Amino acid sequence: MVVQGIRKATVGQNGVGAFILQCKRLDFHYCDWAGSSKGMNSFLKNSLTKFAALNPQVEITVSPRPRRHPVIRGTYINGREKAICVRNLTKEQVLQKAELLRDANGEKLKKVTKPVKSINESVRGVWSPYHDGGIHV
Amino acid sequence: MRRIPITSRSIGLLRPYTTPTPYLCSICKHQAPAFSTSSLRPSLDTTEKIRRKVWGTDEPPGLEDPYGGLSKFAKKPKPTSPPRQMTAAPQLPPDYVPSSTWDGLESVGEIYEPEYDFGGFLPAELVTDTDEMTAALHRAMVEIFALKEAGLSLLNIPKAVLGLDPTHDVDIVPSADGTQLRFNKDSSLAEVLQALTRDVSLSSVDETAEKGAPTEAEEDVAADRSELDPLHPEGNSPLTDETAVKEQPTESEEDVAADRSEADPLADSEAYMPFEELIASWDPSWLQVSIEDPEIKFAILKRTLQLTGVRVPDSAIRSTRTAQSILSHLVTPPKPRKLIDALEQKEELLTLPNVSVFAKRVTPIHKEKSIGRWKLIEKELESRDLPVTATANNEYPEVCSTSATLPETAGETAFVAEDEILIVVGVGLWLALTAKVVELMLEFVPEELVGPEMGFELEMLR
Amino acid sequence: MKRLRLERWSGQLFTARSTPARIRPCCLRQQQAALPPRIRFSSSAAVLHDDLIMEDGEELDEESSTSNTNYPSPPLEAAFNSSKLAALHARLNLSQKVPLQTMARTLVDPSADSNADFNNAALANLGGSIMSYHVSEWLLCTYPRLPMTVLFAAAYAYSGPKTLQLVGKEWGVETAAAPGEEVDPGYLQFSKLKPGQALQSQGGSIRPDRKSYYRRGISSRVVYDDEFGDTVSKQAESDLPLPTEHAYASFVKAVVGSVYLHSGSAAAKTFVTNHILSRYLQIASLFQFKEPVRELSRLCAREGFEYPVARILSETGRRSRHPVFVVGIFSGKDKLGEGAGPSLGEARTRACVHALKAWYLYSPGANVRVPSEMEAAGAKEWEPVHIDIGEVIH
Amino acid sequence: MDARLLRRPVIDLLSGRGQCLTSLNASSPRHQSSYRRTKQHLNIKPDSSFLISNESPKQDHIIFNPPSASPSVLHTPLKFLPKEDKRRQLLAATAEKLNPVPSRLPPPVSRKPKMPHHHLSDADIAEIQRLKRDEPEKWNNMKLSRKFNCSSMFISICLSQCGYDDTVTRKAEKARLDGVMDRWGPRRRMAHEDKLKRMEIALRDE
Repeated sequence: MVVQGIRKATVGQNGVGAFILQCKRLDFHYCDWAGSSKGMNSFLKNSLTKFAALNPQVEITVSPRPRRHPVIRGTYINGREKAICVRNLTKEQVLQKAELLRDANGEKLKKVTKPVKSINESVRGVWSPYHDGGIHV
Repeated sequence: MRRIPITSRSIGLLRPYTTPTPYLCSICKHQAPAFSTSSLRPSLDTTEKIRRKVWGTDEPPGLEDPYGGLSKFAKKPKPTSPPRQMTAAPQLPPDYVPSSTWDGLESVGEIYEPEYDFGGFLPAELVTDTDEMTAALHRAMVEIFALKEAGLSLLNIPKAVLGLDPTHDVDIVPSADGTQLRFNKDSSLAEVLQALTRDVSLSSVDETAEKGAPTEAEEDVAADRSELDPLHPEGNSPLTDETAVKEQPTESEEDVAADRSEADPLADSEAYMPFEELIASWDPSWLQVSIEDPEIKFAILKRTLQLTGVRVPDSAIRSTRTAQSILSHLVTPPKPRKLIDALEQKEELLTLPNVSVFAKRVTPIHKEKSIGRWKLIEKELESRDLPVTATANNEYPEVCSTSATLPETAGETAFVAEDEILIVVGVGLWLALTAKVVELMLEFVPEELVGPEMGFELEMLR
Repeated sequence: MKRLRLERWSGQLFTARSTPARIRPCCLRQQQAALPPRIRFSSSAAVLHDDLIMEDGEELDEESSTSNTNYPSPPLEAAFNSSKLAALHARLNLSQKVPLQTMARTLVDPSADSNADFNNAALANLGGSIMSYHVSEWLLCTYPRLPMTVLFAAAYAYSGPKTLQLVGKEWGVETAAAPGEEVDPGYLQFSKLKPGQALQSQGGSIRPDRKSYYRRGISSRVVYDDEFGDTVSKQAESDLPLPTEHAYASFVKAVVGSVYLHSGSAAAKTFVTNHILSRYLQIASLFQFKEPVRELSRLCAREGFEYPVARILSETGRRSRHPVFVVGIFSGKDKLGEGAGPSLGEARTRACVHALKAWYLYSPGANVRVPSEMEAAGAKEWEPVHIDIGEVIH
Repeated sequence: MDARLLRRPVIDLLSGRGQCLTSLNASSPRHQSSYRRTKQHLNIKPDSSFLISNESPKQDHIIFNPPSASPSVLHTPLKFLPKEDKRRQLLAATAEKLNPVPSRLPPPVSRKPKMPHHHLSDADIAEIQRLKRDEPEKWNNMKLSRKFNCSSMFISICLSQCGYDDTVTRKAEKARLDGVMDRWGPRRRMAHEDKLKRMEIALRDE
């Protein structure tokens, strides 16, 4: 056998071909009694239907968490979780937080300095001093 | 700057040491010097002081007040009232006897009297059932349209809800020239009107009051009825029956009883019909009947209020145009107490496939169950004779040799493996240690520290 | 957990399940419309049973109902109560034609439920064939000169179990700790290998030449082995515990199979293109050469090119500690490849590797037509793609 | 477009930013320790092909500025393209203009004169084998190749069938080489291992 093949695995490029939303689950926890859940409860009553219908790819669970502040918890495909406490927020603010969690990718927040990140090979190659025509001394 | 306490001031040394000083708090000591060097002077007001200083004498010339006269801030003398004239007591009539009870006295203020009792025009119990509400609205509409068809004033709506409902078999049909009533075999316009007017007659007279003899108004109504007869001859017989019964000037009790007894046979045929079937028997187009006419709308709403006790909000009245819209305001469900009750009513939310709503808190056990690990945990716990949940079983598991020493009052459970020994440390506190550890411990613990509480188990160990 | 069940559960579901023959309806062709409305609150089976007693007001036989809860995989109707499953369905952007029961079935491995009517073995078989067909036709048309070993490696890189595990995880599918009836159907269910447990032998391969002295050449791999050049185990379906990557692989394959069954071959092809072929791979990094200099000279001899000569293009620091030589391989006056190295020998080797890769990685273009495009209605006439005579043998 | 091409170098020169021209010769007294200095230093003069000259075309045109990098393996050489490929004509047309065939090829790596091929008869081969059989100690591969004017590779192929069992010789040779390697110090050993590793990497082209 002359040439051997090296076994590797392909790397996913989300958005090239298919796009998978990175937020896979949103848990809405509320309390029936506490006043800090007022906006959350109003959100669940009025806006959740539209929000859930617009985002069918996110699993949405609603469950009470008595005597605690209301929380939205997002679970992401990379295995991490993000939780936002929405105490004393209004319905619209809760919706904003839910959209924030939906649009997040689950990574830790970090500063993005370069606008484009790519794993593709450079089209022009890596610069080499031996291919520049050379400097003739 | 720190103040020197008054006791350590030099002036304080002047005081004889022998005089015992009463205890004073520090604030009082500072505020009230124990020894004063200033002589006592008569108190003068500021103006007077300044005036004396300005003039340099104790008797300055001029007026006390330089602007003359009395200041308007000065206290004016109170007008003296003339001395009260003493008048002689009026002469009582000779036959005056003070009353000892309050009978016959004029009453002032709120005193309960049956005649002042306000009887509301709403029924005591609100109608909550949707179907019953629908039926009531239908009845109200039939009655109002019947009055209109007969050309009677809509003010003739009876005040009280009385009698049976003769409108079960009437359909309301919207037509081009207005709304029409279609009477089926068990009903007639006259019957409806008769029921209405009877209600009028009944309600015009107070229920508590005697209504034995027919009043003038009732006779008028009867005359009205007789005018209507030729239009609907088939409604004659119950009408005559009715008047015949009514015109008997018997005792009120009998009248009422007769009224009720008459209601029964009619009610028998229809009251047992469930509201669902009743509503289903009507032409569904009655809900689309237009009630644009404000007079009719008001009358219908009023009558419905009487029948059901449910009030349509004023803000909603303007926008209602059909019976359907009135109904939608009438049958609004009660406000849910818990969020889960509210979510239960939202069909579109529950039918979304990606939404799951839990009524109770989701515990770790539920999570373990949903990924299938709980059965493994349960098996492992049971194989070790451990309780599955905290509240599952409160019995003590088999403890090798020290089970007798377990405190009886403790509500918790102690788990001791076979090679371990239980040591009671205090009340409700124990340690399960292996024998080796205990031996090691005993080596390092001096004998005198092993108290009686602890020595019990330690002795057993040895 | 209290279970709010708005729909009326009739006892027939339970009676149907209590039949001793374990007959459950096959879900493959069932349509969604025929099933009860999806209203879910929770999916714990035990509580479901409690509520059944309370709502129906009838006393279910405790003994019989518990004896019937031993199904190895969740029941079909649980698929409608799982929001996880529905979210997965929507996340993959599947057509509504693919029902949720099929989706639930793709997540049940044969090692979890050995009943072939309820596991994904058949779907995975079908989907695996479709996926490997599309991957291999794309590879063969795009890189027609790939050596067979590299072709196997590329197919493995695109549709091997390791990649499919990554795909499944990137779809947000998690594994259930242990399969069972009470498990949410949105989890991948298979029986896991215990730590330290060795892989069970699969009972030998299907190759006729099992003796060790037979040479397992590349041509025989094409005939006897699977799409990655590995031997196919004799025991087709086994319910033994298996590694996670194989469970994920059969799940992804089963999804492709279900898309093919319910939406047709065009949808399946689009699905494979979007989720499998769109992934990034540098095929140039899959080559491991042994004797590139000799291989290149054999190639030039075969193709009738002039004998390849290594020539120094540039150099620096020949007498220093870190010299760099740039060597080009010339066949006649044409440069075939070049490489830089710290010695002339290494630079020449690199140049030969470069030239060989340039030969093997010839591509007629990224958007070359593949045979399956002819299945579409109104497709243009087929133009034959470039077919190479094969790799260099020396 | 043209104006912009012209503007930048001119402005650079006028604004005194053309220090890149001098920076190659003059040693900078300071390190390029700030972002601005680094950027300024890297602000080099554009390639001459970007500049407008009298010869540059007046219409829309493509500026071809090949990268100063080793060529990619995905750029198939003209010689390797199959006959029916459409790029063949395009490349052939541009190659003439861009890479004119050099009149003088670069020097080859090995300047050794090539051995003649296929000039030995069967009798010669039999003679080689006989010599090795008779006097294996005297006739080693190098001597034989010099005598018959062929490559030592060819000699080794011939001798593989001569019937002489060379396992003992091989073993002894290997033992000698191992002895030499055992005498190596750590630096040489490491250098040798690194060389082997580099060759492995070169075969994988990493």
